[in-house]
Amino acid sequence: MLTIENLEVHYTTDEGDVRAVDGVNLELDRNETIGLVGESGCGKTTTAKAIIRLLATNGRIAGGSIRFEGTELTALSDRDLRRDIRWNEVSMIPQNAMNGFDPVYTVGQQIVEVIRAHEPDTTKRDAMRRARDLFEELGIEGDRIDDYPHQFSGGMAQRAMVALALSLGPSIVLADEPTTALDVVIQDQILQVISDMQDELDSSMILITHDMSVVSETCDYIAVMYGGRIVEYADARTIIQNPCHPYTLGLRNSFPDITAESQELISIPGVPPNLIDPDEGCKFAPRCPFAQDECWEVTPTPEEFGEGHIVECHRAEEVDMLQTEAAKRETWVGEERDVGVQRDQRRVRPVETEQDSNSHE
Amino acid sequence: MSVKERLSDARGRLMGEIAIPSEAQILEFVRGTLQLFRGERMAQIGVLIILSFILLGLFAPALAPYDPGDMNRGEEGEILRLAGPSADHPFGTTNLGRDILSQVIFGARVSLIVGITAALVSTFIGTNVALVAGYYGGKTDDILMRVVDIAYGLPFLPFVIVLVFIFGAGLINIILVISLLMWRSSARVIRSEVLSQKGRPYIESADAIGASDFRKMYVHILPNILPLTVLYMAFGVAWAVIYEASIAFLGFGDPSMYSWGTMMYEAYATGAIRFAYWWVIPPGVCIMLMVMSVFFIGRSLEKLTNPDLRH
Amino acid sequence: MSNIKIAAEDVKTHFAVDDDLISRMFSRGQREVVKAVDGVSLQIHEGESFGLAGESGCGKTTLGKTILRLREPAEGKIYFDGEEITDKSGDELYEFRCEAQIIHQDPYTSLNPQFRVLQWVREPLKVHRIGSAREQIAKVHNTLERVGLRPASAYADKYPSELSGGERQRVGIARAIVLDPSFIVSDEPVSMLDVSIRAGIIDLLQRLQDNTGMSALFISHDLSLLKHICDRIGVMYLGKLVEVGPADQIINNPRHPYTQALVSSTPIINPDVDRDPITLEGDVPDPIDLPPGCRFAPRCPKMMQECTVEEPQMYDVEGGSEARCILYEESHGKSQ
Amino acid sequence: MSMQRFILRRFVYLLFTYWAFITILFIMFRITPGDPTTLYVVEGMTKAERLATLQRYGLTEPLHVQYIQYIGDLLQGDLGESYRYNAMVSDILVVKFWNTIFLMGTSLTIAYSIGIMFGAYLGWVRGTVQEKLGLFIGLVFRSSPEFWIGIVLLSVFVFELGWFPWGGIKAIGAETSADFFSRYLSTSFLYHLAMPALTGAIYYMAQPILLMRSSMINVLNSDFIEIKQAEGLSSFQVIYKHAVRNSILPMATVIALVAGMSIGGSLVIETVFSWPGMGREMVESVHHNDYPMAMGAFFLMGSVVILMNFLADIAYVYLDPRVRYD
Repeated sequence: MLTIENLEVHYTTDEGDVRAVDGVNLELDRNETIGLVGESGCGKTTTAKAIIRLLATNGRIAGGSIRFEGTELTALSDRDLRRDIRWNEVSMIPQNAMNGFDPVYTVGQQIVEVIRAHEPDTTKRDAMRRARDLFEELGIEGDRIDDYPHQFSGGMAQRAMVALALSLGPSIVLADEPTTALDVVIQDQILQVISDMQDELDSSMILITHDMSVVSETCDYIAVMYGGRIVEYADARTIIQNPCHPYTLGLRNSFPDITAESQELISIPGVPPNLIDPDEGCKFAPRCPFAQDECWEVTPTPEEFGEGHIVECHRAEEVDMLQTEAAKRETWVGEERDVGVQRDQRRVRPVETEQDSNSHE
Repeated sequence: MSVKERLSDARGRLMGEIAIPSEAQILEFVRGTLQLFRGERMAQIGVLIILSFILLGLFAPALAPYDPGDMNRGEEGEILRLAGPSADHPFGTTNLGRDILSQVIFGARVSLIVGITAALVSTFIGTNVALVAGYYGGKTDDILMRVVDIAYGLPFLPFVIVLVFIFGAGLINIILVISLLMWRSSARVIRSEVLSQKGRPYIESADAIGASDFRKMYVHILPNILPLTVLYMAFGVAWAVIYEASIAFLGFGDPSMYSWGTMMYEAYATGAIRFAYWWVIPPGVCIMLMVMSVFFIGRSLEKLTNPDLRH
Repeated sequence: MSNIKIAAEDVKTHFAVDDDLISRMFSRGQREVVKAVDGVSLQIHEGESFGLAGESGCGKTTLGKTILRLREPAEGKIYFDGEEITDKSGDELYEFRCEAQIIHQDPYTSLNPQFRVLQWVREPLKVHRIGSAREQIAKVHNTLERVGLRPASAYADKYPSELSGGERQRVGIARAIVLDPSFIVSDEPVSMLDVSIRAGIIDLLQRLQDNTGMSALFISHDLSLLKHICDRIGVMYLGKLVEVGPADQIINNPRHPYTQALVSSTPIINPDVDRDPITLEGDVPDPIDLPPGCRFAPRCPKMMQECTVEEPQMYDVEGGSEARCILYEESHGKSQ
Repeated sequence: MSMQRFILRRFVYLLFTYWAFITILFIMFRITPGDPTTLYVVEGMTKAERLATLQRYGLTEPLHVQYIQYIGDLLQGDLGESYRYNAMVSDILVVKFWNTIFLMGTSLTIAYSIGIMFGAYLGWVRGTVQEKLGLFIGLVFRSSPEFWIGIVLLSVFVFELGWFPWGGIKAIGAETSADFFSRYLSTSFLYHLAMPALTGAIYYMAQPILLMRSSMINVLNSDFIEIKQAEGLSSFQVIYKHAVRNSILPMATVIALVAGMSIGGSLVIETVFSWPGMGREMVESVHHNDYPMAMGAFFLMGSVVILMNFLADIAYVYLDPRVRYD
């Protein structure tokens, strides 16, 4: 349904071009959920927003193609993209629902506005009734459509945002950290609501998050991103239980598991990569304990290991060695490997929106 | 502890707390500000204009071709009344034959003195009122803010005119009166900035190590509202110059000093503006240029208010 | 049992909703008050790391700040090293400030943007006038190295805006430990950091605690994180402790219905283990007008008639825990 | 905190501020250096005559008696007697009051309608050449005092082109019609109003342009604008239905505040165009030592300013549904 081929997105800043997305390949079929996992600055949000060309003024799609049901989205005129694709086919759920609504209009008015913008012949009354039904289905009392956004609690606002996102029955929903700002009990309810509606409307979803446990429970496939590229892609079970790329292994080590008896958290030393005209070679090399000369010079090409398991690492064949070594603490936290070593690397924070300080990265 | 010990201890603690900026810090601050202006074309023009006015003001007696007060005479000795721009009077003469160029040069002095002093005084009052009201909150905040409301309630120019009229039109009075009324806007804006800074965790961290109120206000909050204070000082200069000129234009300026406002008042009052354009344009343009240059500097200072751009 | 480092006895912290001059005049009688912390008793032993969990708005941060006297308690008592510090002020509070410190959640606003790293970490020494200028600078460099900012000279004269989130948090920790305190409150220390950097900070905090014997209070909404760092965990709901006990007991065998709901809603990373989440209806009620009886009753799946009668006590349950629920009233004696 | 309670609170502050304003007024005109008689009594009067005048205007009683008497008069709207016109101050000022209100009202309406639209446009075309140009114009307008704009307009449109009259409110000699509306709706009135109103408009246009621009920039950076764009709404809808609607909120407060301040500013415009308004009356009466008239004009102006500040606080609450103030 949706294919992305070596997509590149650059942000122009006064210090040079930030290559936020540097060659991403992705496939999404009907009623499928892909999790884009990664840390701040890895390009996961930019990749998703590039699909509907929702980039900041200084951002632009520098290369690659995005095909949806056969039509090339990057070639579409702004007007066509706006009329046919945005919210009609691809809608979005932001992280903080409270800020996602315009504070001076009621929630109902905003849902009606988007319905009538795409279906001019629907009357206001019908649109309002559709909004009311959506609310009921998502567990919000119908007559709350006349409330203002600030009158909703965190959880309720997010449900209203899901209603808005699904108001035109889109084929794809982009969920950008939908539950990060919520408490764990409400998060669980919202994830449940989203997957129920997804099955009902037969729509697929791209879930963007940094939380591996959420992804492992809700997504069919997981793409781990680092430095603007997908370093590992496979079905959820493989990524969690049989990861192969050093970065994925490192992420697994630093993620606390509530069921594990005694687990020693091991962090990945170093700081996120500098994306301004990056030199060749694997971007994870500076922080990777298995990096060899080859990793510093040649950018690794994605290879397939077993059915649908794609890894982008020169030493991917030595998967057993990588997995055993990565589990040991000394591999990662040797004395010289401490934070100090990375000082010389010029560190400029990329301009991407997911960089704002209040998101729970 | 005996009273003496307790006193010296308190003094020691106080002294220990005021982080008197070392020369390195001051040097670094100046370099940072200048470096900031490097990219700003508008600010550079502004700085150039202001510097030329300051030079004009400082060396007025040397630069002015004539004494602004004496009546110049033509070849046959008649008083050159309302003479148009000519070689020896580039800006022409007034109805009393005085040289307009010299008056303009001397006029720069008044505007600069009034502008800068009034801005300094009003920002000093405004910042401190804002710090105390914002930091302590509760009753003090209420009372101070009601005083600000009252200050806002007084229509500016009429109040200034009445005060100048009552206490006389001396330069000191004009400066005092203008700054007494200008502090109200900086107080209100800086207070809301103090409130937002006070809520930040770094103030709570200062609490946690036992820092005193004084230290939290003047060592922690003040540097963070300094950029806003500097911005208001710049705008203060601009507004003070406009107010001084308006007071002078309404005929309440300091008679002993040559101010651009008084020049325009004389030109207007004598009805000369109907044809003597050369009498009116130089002071008007000078006021506009000075005020604009200060606004240009103010706009680029606004970028200074964002600490990330400091280094 | 080692002696108690810090204890809170029925502490209550209230916030007046609007307390300016005029509305005080106009509000007849009792003013609207938010009971953020509504009667919490808690002991933290020497060298122990105690976890405080609960949803946002349950008062865990307010409690943490109240026992550090950064918030004024309306009622109740606070003891530090056995000595009461509830209404200490001036010089006595000065000594307490050396002994107890705080680490904040948001690395981007918990450092004064106008201070360089050296000035920020040195300030506690200056305020308490410990050592000469040279000694202070040496102590700061040593502390920066202890928190993993090596070489210290590379960080000393940097501004916070030049550092990454993880580095800033380490500067915050350096400032907290430069006075060698014996008790530290960390309020959600890692929730705003990248996952890979989090483990590094957690590791640092644990190492500091091991080699200095500090006792610590960790505040977090993430139960899986608390499980790995804390010896004991207390779960709070709407200003009151509902369950306290050893960490593995609370996670693997939660007794109070609310704790059970919390643990069961936490997503699990291991795909083979599936969980059946207990879903709670409705939202957290408004803390101003609380329902009578047990506060959790309106949302509790095991709600009974007696629950709405009067507020349950904390009852002992097996495994060394206590739970505030009348389910455990008959079989076990009341604990306090 | 409900809406009513907030408005009640603001009303109490209003009364307090108003009382303080009246007291300051009283003190200012009573305690002046030198003897009060030097202020407003025509020179060349003998000692006895001067004493008699003092008595006549009740200025010999102790201060607090005068104060209570003064408050009593104010409450009945009696602003005392003017020396120059030898008539009740309030009668003369009523007409002049409306002249000023009409003048400033028109200039502010023009200033804000153009200012808001132009400011919104600048906010939307952020980072382009037009924005730099617009900002430059805004700064030029803001840095020229009212009288300088007035004089420039005078010399261009009146002296050179002669399109408009030099000053005054009506053609010399035309009698003023008694009833209120015909006076202000006649073409000659508008003909005279054009220049002074334009001066005020230019001077007061700068602030809305700059404020609206920064307010637009803030709003355009917020999350919901990105969602509206993602919803596929036309840029017209995004700008006017959402961005401008949210940016207008802070403007409501500023409009009321500036309306108050502009009363003070009317002094200069009225002097340049000899417009018979309160401001000019005040300047003249101060020049001629006619203190009751000066005080009366000052009192009226102050009242308008304080009222406007009160409206500024209230306006924000109505426009922004999320603000249950404080």
